[in-house]
Amino acid sequence: MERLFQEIALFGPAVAFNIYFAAASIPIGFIFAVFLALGKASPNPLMSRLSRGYIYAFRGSPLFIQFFMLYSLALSFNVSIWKPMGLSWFVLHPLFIGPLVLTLNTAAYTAEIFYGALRAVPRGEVEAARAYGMSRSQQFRRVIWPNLIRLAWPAYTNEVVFLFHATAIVYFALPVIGQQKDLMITAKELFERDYNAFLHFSVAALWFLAVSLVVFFLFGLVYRRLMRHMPAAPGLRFAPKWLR
Amino acid sequence: MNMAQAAAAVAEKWPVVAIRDLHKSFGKLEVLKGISFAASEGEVVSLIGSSGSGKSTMLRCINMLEVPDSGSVAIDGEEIKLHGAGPHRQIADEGQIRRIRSELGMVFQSFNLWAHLTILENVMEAPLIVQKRAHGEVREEALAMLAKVGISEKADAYPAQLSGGQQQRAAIARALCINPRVMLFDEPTSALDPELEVEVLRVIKVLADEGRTMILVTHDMEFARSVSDRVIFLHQGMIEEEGTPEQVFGATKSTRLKQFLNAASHE
Amino acid sequence: MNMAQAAAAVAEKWPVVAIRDLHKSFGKLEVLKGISFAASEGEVVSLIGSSGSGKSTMLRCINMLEVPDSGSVAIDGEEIKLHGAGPHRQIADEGQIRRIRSELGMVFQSFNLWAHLTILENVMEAPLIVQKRAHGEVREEALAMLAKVGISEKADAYPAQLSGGQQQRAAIARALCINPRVMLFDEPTSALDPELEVEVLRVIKVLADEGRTMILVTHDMEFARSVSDRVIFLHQGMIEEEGTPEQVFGATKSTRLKQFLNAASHE
Amino acid sequence: MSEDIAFWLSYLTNGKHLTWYASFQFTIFAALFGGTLAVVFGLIGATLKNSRFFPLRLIGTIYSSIVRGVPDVLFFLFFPLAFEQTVEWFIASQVCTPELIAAQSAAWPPCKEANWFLGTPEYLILASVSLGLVYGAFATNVIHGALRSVPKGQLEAARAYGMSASQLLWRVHIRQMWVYALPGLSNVWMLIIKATSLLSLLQIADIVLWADRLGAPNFLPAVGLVHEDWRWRYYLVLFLFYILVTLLSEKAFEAIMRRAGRGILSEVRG
Amino acid sequence: QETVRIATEGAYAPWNFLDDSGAPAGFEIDLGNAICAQAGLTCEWITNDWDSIIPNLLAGNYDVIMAGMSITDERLETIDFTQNYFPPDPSKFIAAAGSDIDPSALEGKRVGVQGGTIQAAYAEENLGATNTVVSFGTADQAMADLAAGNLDTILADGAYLEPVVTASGGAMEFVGEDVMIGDGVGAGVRKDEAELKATFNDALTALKADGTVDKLIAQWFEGRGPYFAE
Ligand SMILES: Nc1ncnc2c1ncn2[C@@H]1O[C@H](COP(=O)(O)OP(=O)(O)OP(=O)(O)O)[C@@H](O)[C@H]1O
Ligand SMILES: Nc1ncnc2c1ncn2[C@@H]1O[C@H](COP(=O)(O)OP(=O)(O)OP(=O)(O)O)[C@@H](O)[C@H]1O
Ligand SMILES: [Mg+2]
Ligand SMILES: [Mg+2]
Repeated sequence: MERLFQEIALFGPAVAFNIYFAAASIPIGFIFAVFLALGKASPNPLMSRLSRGYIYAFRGSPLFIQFFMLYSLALSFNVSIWKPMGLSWFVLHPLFIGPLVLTLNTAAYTAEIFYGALRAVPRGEVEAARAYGMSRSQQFRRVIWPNLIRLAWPAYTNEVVFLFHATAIVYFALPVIGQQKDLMITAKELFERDYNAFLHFSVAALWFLAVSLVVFFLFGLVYRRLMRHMPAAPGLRFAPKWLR
Repeated sequence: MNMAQAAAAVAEKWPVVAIRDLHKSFGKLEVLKGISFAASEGEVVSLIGSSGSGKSTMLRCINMLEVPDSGSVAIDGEEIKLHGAGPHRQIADEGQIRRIRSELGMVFQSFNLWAHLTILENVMEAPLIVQKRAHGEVREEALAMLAKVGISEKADAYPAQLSGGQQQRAAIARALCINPRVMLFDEPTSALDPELEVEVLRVIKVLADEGRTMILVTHDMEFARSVSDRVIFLHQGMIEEEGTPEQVFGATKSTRLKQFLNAASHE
Repeated sequence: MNMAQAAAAVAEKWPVVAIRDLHKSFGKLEVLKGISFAASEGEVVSLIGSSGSGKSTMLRCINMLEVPDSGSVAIDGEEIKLHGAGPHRQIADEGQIRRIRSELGMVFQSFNLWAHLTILENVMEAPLIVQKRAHGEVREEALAMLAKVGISEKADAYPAQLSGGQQQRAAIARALCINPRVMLFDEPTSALDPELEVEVLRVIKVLADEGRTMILVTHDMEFARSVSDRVIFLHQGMIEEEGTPEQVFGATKSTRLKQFLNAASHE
Repeated sequence: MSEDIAFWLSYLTNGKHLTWYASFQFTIFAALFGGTLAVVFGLIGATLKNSRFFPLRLIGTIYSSIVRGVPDVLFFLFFPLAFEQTVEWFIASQVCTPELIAAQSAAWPPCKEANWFLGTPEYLILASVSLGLVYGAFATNVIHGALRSVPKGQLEAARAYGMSASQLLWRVHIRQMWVYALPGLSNVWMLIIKATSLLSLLQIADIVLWADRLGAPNFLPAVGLVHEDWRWRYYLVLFLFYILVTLLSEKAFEAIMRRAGRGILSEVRG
Repeated sequence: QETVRIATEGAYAPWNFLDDSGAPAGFEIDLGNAICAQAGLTCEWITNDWDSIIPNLLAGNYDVIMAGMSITDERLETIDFTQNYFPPDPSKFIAAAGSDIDPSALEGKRVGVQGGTIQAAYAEENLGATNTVVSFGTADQAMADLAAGNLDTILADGAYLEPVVTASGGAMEFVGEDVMIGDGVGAGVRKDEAELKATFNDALTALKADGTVDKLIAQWFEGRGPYFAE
């Protein structure tokens, strides 16, 4: 039992890396996703095609491959671009390129969620906004966005949890710098030492589970607040539909 | 009706809404086939006609929720600028249309209140955001409007917590609060149960008696007769008959209108 | 009605369905409060009563789609075995209930044809799967039944491709094809438009005239009068009045039944 | 020019590349076998979740929520190891004598005789089973929901005509369930396809491992063509491969949906 | 004939690599086959990631590791080694030509290593405080980053780096002092496989004595050896 607690504590610093990867990619991915979703819904055929293609490519291929491909791609530009600019250490650092790839990936998944929600925004409410003389940006800010985010929130919560899970493969694809090791690498290294799969992997799993639950709790609070205008706010359920 | 106001309105005869030769098609379906009419200050105009005759489309052309393929719309003497032709016709001046829209108070058949805002916030939204008026003043006026339509106590409730009739009255308050030159109603009671309908019709009646300029699409002939200064009967995208309620309902000339009125009374 | 058959049926008076003192509650709501009746060979019994009076529940207790809290049901003299008491009462013998159910042809209000099977497959399903009869024989009989209800040409269509009236006639063919001792109908026409209703009622009338034992829940008093040997009026879970159509509709005793019949004729 | 073509042709068909192409079979096998297992586990999980017996229902619920609460990679690494050790533990309890255990100097297994060799075929099967278990948890949810979407009346009619519980389940409930489950199962299938990219983590020389080896820079003529870092080109091929496969799968599922939905589809769509 | 499964990494030329036909090749493959021939065994080659090469040996998925693995005290805690078939050899720093790297006073540099190697442990311990140690899954991946300028230097086996420097034609060069770590390269076996270890040792002794090992070293590592000639 004591061994278990020691082990749990041992993983403490490692979980910080997983949380960092998720936390660094979620906000930018969110903003990017809004533009992608609007792009996909845009009447402009070029914009729509591009957004559609992007979303399809990143949802249709494995994140693992995306990591490998984008790292070696970035590496191949090192001599010509990053190095002269003095950005080499930064651009190719796992703590940068990791969140970058995760951002590109989650933006595609999130955009699909937002696109679905965008199409579900009640047309009448938007029409009312138009009829009262709101400009396009006012319509978006005051009517479309509040509806969209409410509709998308449950699915988005799942996406955030699964993005967090996706951080588990970052260091399988990228080099490890010094002692910067996440849950998976820590578990794997411990396992390679004493061959005790049950202990090390279970503890890593516990950490993932615990953080997932915290995310659900926090996002659930937000959801309840978002849905305060509904007579009986539906609860948030752990029911992922589209994942990586 | 307030006698002084009514007299003034009729004396002036200034056309607040003037529509000339509107045409509109959806794909191959020609819905409006050249419609012209004007509504003067303080006048209440009812549009009647069978389903699919183009009443809603007509009304939605006034504030350009649908852009007509040809013809013009002028509000208070100012013509709405459009460019292009046919189905590609577009609004030319976004600033102008926003300004004009904020003088047209539209009330929808299905209310279309903004679900995430309270009733009070719904009413205050357009004056604050579009007309950029001061918060304190708008709030006072909004509360007055809610009192007028009789739902003051629901100011802080959300739309989902109200009955249909209450929601429609809130929607009317929302339209009133932008201080519109003209109120536009598209079958404001047809999504309501008969009992709730009564509440809303009563509020509209009060507005008519106050001398507000209003254009309303309705399927309630009784109500059209009692509230309107002028009734327009649309048939297959054209004005088939037009006149005072007495002329239209009392001394019907068109056989089609006769048929229609007959059918309506048997509903 | 075929006179010879009818005479034989009345002479025998063998109770094909015998129900004794049925009680059934849903949670706190007591829906059936002690109901007993029997239907003899060849008899057509109609259950009438206002909405919520327990007619459907009654009918569903006969084939144990609802298990009664107390009381017994016997089909053709064989009592259905139950164990436990009150809300925990359960079917005791799965084999027995399957055998008995395959002798009761139930026709649902909403048809409940199996959507993934063609009409012919629907009709053949129970004889093949439950009664394990030979394929060729069943097919022949199924086609005959479809001809009888007048939808032979739809044999290979899926239910979704049929009108409501056709679906209900297919459902009747399905019930007939298991060669049931009794047919149970739960408001077989109330999900239908008036025109489609007529088709289905005609088919049921033919069955009644053939001397089939039938228990039917209906809200069509005209039809109940013309087709039934006996009419039972349920009120709040109890049998309020019972007799031949002449007795029930002609010489009504209960004031509640009078009220009900009055309301029904005004519908 | 033609020399160039000949050179590239022979480069792209050398043994190493041919092995790479051949390794696509592992990916395809794992996807198909894992997908089948996912449906099987999904059916079992959904049946458990639907069970009237509380402990079984609990097992079903725990299976579907715990497995989904943990990253697939983690389960992927853990399951084959854990399974191997469990098997070895079981064998050990049968064959190991105290002398043999005393003779054992390594930490695991308890004795040499209890050892179980895992080669590529075994790993491939274990990997597929892991895929099946992980995505079976998702399929459990999909199928559970689909079972509940079948209209009650359809089942009631079956009961009213005397079908037994198993006849009702197989002839009506599960038959109709597919139509409601297909969109969700299509999503699960896409997930499985994408998860096959992780096979190399289990020592299977799969398409990803070969892409890395083929693309890695080489300086020694003795080893093969001397080239710089070409990895991103090889990964681009995989990237496009996966997009193509998901695209084709989507089309295939649409076609299946149209077929399976005969008679029911209008209800689902409408 | 008994079958012995030998694991190698396949990404550490010229020790072991995958040749154009996709099969393992290199010094250790030739040597392993010679050992098996000598001892009358059948060899079966398995490629396995460096990371998990020891755990999978322990798990019994193969019997021997021949993957340029240095004999170290730490590894001896979990597995056994045969006698070395490559003598203790200095590890070296490699860098792009013309870069002013001074490994004796390395500071603020990015040092690449292959994770789980003796060089990785050495770099972490001696250079980790003042430099950035970057560990990769394979040595080839580290080379790719060095070639692309994302690393200042790599620390690896001299015998692995020498052909690279030669083949680079002056683009790469050795820098600074060599470091001695490890007790040479040997074949790893499970601790309970005393018999197999003895078989391998005997075969190696014989192959060293008849010059086969030296011959293979000379063939695969230009200018090295002879080490084991009497
Ligand atoms: N956005 C649209 N796209 C295509 N057709 C449309 C559209 N809006 C309306 N129509 C068609 O135009 C015709 C007239 O519609 P409109 O809504 O103006 O009729 P209405 O007189 O208001 O009828 P109702 O009393 O049923 O509301 C109808 O046939 C309708 O189907
Ligand atoms: N499964 C059930 N659970 C709870 N209450 C039920 C259930 N089935 C029926 N009830 C209730 O039992 C009462 C009688 O229902 P029943 O369907 O037998 O009435 P009915 O006479 O058939 O009425 P109708 O003419 O509307 O079909 C109703 O109040 C109904 O709400
Ligand atoms: Mg309309
Ligand atoms: Mg009923």
